[in-house]
Amino acid sequence: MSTAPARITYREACREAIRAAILADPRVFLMGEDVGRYGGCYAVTKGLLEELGEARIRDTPLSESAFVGAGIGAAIAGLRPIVEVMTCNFSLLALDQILNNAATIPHMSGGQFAVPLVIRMATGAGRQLAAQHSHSLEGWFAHIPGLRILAPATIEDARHMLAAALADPNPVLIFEHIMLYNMEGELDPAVQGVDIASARIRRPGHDVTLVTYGGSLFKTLDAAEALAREGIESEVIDLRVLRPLDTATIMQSVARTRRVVIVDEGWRSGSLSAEVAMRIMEEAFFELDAPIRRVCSREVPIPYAAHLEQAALPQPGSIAEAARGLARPAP
Amino acid sequence: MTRDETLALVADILGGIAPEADLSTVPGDADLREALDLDSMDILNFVAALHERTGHPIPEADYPKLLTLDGLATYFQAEAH
Amino acid sequence: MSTKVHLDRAHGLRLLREMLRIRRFEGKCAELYQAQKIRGFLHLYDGQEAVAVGVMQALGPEDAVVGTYREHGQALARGIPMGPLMAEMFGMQEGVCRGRGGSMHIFDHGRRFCGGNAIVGAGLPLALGFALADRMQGRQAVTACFFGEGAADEGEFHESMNLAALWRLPVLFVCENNLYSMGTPLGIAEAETSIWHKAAGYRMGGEAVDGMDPVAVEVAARRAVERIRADGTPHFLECRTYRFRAHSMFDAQLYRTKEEIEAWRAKDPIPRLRDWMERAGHLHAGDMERLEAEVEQEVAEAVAFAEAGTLEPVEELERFVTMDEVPQ
Amino acid sequence: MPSLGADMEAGTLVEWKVAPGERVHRGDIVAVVETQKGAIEIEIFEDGVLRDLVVAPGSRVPVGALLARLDVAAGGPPPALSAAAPAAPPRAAAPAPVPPPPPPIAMPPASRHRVTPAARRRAAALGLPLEGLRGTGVEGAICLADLPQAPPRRSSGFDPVGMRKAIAAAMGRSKREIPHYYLSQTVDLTPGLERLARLNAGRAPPERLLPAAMMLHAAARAVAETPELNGFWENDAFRAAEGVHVGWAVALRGGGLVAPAIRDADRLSLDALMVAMRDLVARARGGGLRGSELTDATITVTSLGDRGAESVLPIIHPPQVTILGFGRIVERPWVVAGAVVPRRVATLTLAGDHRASDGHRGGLLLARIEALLQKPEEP
Repeated sequence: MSTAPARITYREACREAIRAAILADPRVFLMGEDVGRYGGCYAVTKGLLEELGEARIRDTPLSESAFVGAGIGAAIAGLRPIVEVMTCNFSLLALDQILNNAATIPHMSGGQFAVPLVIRMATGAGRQLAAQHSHSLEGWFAHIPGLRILAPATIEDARHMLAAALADPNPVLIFEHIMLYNMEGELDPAVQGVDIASARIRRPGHDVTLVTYGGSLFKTLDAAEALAREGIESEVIDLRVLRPLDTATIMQSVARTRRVVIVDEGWRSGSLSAEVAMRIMEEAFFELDAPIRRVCSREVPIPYAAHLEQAALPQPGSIAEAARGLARPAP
Repeated sequence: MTRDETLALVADILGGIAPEADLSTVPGDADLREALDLDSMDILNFVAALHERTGHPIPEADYPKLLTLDGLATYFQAEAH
Repeated sequence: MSTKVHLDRAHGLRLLREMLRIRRFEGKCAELYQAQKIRGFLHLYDGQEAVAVGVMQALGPEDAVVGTYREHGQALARGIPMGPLMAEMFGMQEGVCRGRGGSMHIFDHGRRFCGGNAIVGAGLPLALGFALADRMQGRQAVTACFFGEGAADEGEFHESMNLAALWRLPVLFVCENNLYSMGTPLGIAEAETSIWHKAAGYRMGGEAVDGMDPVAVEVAARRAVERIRADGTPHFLECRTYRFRAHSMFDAQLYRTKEEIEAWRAKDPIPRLRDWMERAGHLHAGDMERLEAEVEQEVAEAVAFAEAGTLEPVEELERFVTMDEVPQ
Repeated sequence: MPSLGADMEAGTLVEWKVAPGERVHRGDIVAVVETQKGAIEIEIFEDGVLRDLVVAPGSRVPVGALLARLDVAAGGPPPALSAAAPAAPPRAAAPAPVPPPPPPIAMPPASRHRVTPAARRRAAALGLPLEGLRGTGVEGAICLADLPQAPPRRSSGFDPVGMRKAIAAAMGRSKREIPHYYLSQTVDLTPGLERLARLNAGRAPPERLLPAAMMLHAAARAVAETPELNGFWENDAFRAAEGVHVGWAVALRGGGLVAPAIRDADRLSLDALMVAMRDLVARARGGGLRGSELTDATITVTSLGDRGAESVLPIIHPPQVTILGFGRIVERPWVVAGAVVPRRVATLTLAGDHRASDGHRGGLLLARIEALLQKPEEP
């Protein structure tokens, strides 16, 4: 293995993660709509069928409930399936299986059955795919006890979270933001794995904490850059794991900065951002020196027209503006 | 006075002049003005306090002997004999 | 397991005993429900015993079972002991699921009994997964998937039928057609009321069988399981049956007539098998009384076991929400 | 909130020294205010009776904010706030069954401030009331920035960050606005130092004199004779000061410096000047300066002391127009009456505001200081 950092796209990192997992463990296989012959709706699995064969790269009918449920059953019965749901918008067709079976059977059975299953799905807006292919529903799933929800935002996480997810005895949902697939960056070969428990500080700062995850991370980092030019040093937290939340990292940051903006591509009402804000109220209320602010998607079905779509989403400008209102440059 | 007594007295006085100073880190032969950033007003106050606490007249000509911890210990030891 | 059913005295008595165990157990459950020892939803299998008992005869311990929410009979016939089952009804930690599941969610890892599923149709995809895992791991096991005819209304049913046939998964689909999904008669819920005909649309073999006759069910199940094991393709068994009691404990049964119920009671699988065995000389004088007494005794012991149960400490409430390891 | 310096924007009231109703006289210390330069006593410039205190301890308010109300009219108790309700208007005759409206309930003044949780907690820890604080946070909330960092302490109450900012502001302004000219002259101090040694030999240590006192003594008297260098540049014009109040630059431990004024330094004897200097240094370093001491200086003198550099090119403290610097006393070969002899000398420098004065005038001042140092007077 080369020790030089390799330039790789997020998409390739996802693919390499799947490939490596299947090669490493005979119990692991991938199934989903168009993962084989088509190569994946977002081309993540391109070439894997040819390399790994039909038994391990399984094209499914358009039957989200059946194949997600089959993944659950297979996990219970000894396999380590990776189920791809083309986009999280379609996951609602399998929500019954995810919630009523995957998330409940371990507890409902008194601990007799575990569901070591991984479900990957694309999430988010930005490609003018309109209201039935652009929503961010990871916050909904983060509501469900029994699930672990991951949002890899970096190439390193895209490459390494899957292995950790497969090693987890619980159902793990991985949300890959569609705007990240083309992102290119370096992958440090020295890093051989990542945890799926903690948030990461992607940029340290002391004036305001910007909490985000997934596709909003880079918008938030752009905002932080703009703020820095104005003398506001923001600390950017990449949640990475949406459930269970690593509240310790958030609270420690809040204790330093005392100001928080939460950036979440989900809708504001009843959102993950609301949950993060409420945790801060519960655990760090007295650290706050300003009201918590949120930058979320506008409460509309994401529209097709590019200008409307962009207007509906958190943007570096709106993130910076929210932070600007809270944080003055340090005296 | 013994060396320890002298040093305790010096530490007490300097605590009022240079509160942040930690005498335990000052070598015995180091110039206190350098080590503790004392100016002539500080030295005046230091000598005035030494005078008040020991009763020693401490003529101006003796000031150079009082600028290190070793010098202070020797100075007041000699005085006791 | 052989396809051929040797309906000798011993096997007849075994079928009779299994059905009686279910009938008497559930009779006790109804009583205890009204005494408020059992709470929640309680769906009784009264009348349908021949289906579970018949199908289970065709399965071995390596096979898997996915049940419904009316699964006491399926659980007992699969061999889950009556004591822990009753303790589960009582919500005791000695219950099969530590009291977390209750009547509708009976699980037994050792017996590959995976629910107890109270979402109509949700068990079918699970059964596919069991079958897929067995096949991918080279096991010859069959997964029997029980569901009511109401599940055929669900999209999951059709998705699962298609996927099972497409992927040639070793699943025995057991449709317990008791004519009512809760209070909705089959005829106003399904365009094709002969459920097993739907299998043909997925190029899946299937048949209908008298679900009030344990022998007929057993014979059909054995035949189906043998074929599944031989060529790996799924099979569909529609067992036409009837529940004598209401859908659940709080049901005025406005949707059906007493006459209809009485007509089905005439086909009650227990007297039916008993009478057949008597006629065939397999049932001796005193057998029935002895069976009844033994089952009464087992039920009494199960109730005593449940009564003596203890409540799981509330501190363990969140235990098993996530698992630390995969149980082997 | 009085302005205690051109660079002061706000202050935190630490303590009231007087109570409402109390009679005060001009010059009384009425309050202590924490500034970026430390805790400063606020004196009052009027006689009168204190009516009410508007700002509560712990409050940080901008310069110019009302702190308290004073009844300047002599005598009489402070007016009581009228609590009587206005007389009810006459009611028209009305049918009896209608019950009269309930009497109006006096609403207490709105006391709920917007205070951030962190600020509320710190205020509680400090024991500071929040009333009267002006919030600068989101939606006007009182936030941490509106509260002192730690319990206000009279001693060593300097905020190094604030002081640095204050120095930066003043010096930046000076270098931007003031066209400095610099003069320097090396002066033989030997006669003066010998005289000090003689004086000190007969004195107990607390009464001894420092060379700095001798220098300052000479400088102050020379400045009194050069009024065009003693005053302020304001509104594009020079305004001569009415007295020689020498700002004596005092370096603070841990960095920073202040230049509190010694009023009428030219009229003080050497001994009195020495006492004033010791007092001033002690209070500057202990945080006990009075407000007027920070604003009254008409000229600044800095002495580098016995461990400093040989000379300094100082920066004028606006709005003053002159600053004098004394370098370290060093022993150098010196020509006296045609012979080279060792002498103890120091370099005296002057920076002048060229808008207010010219180098010639500055040179005269240096020459006068040298002359005074050559013939020291009795203390």
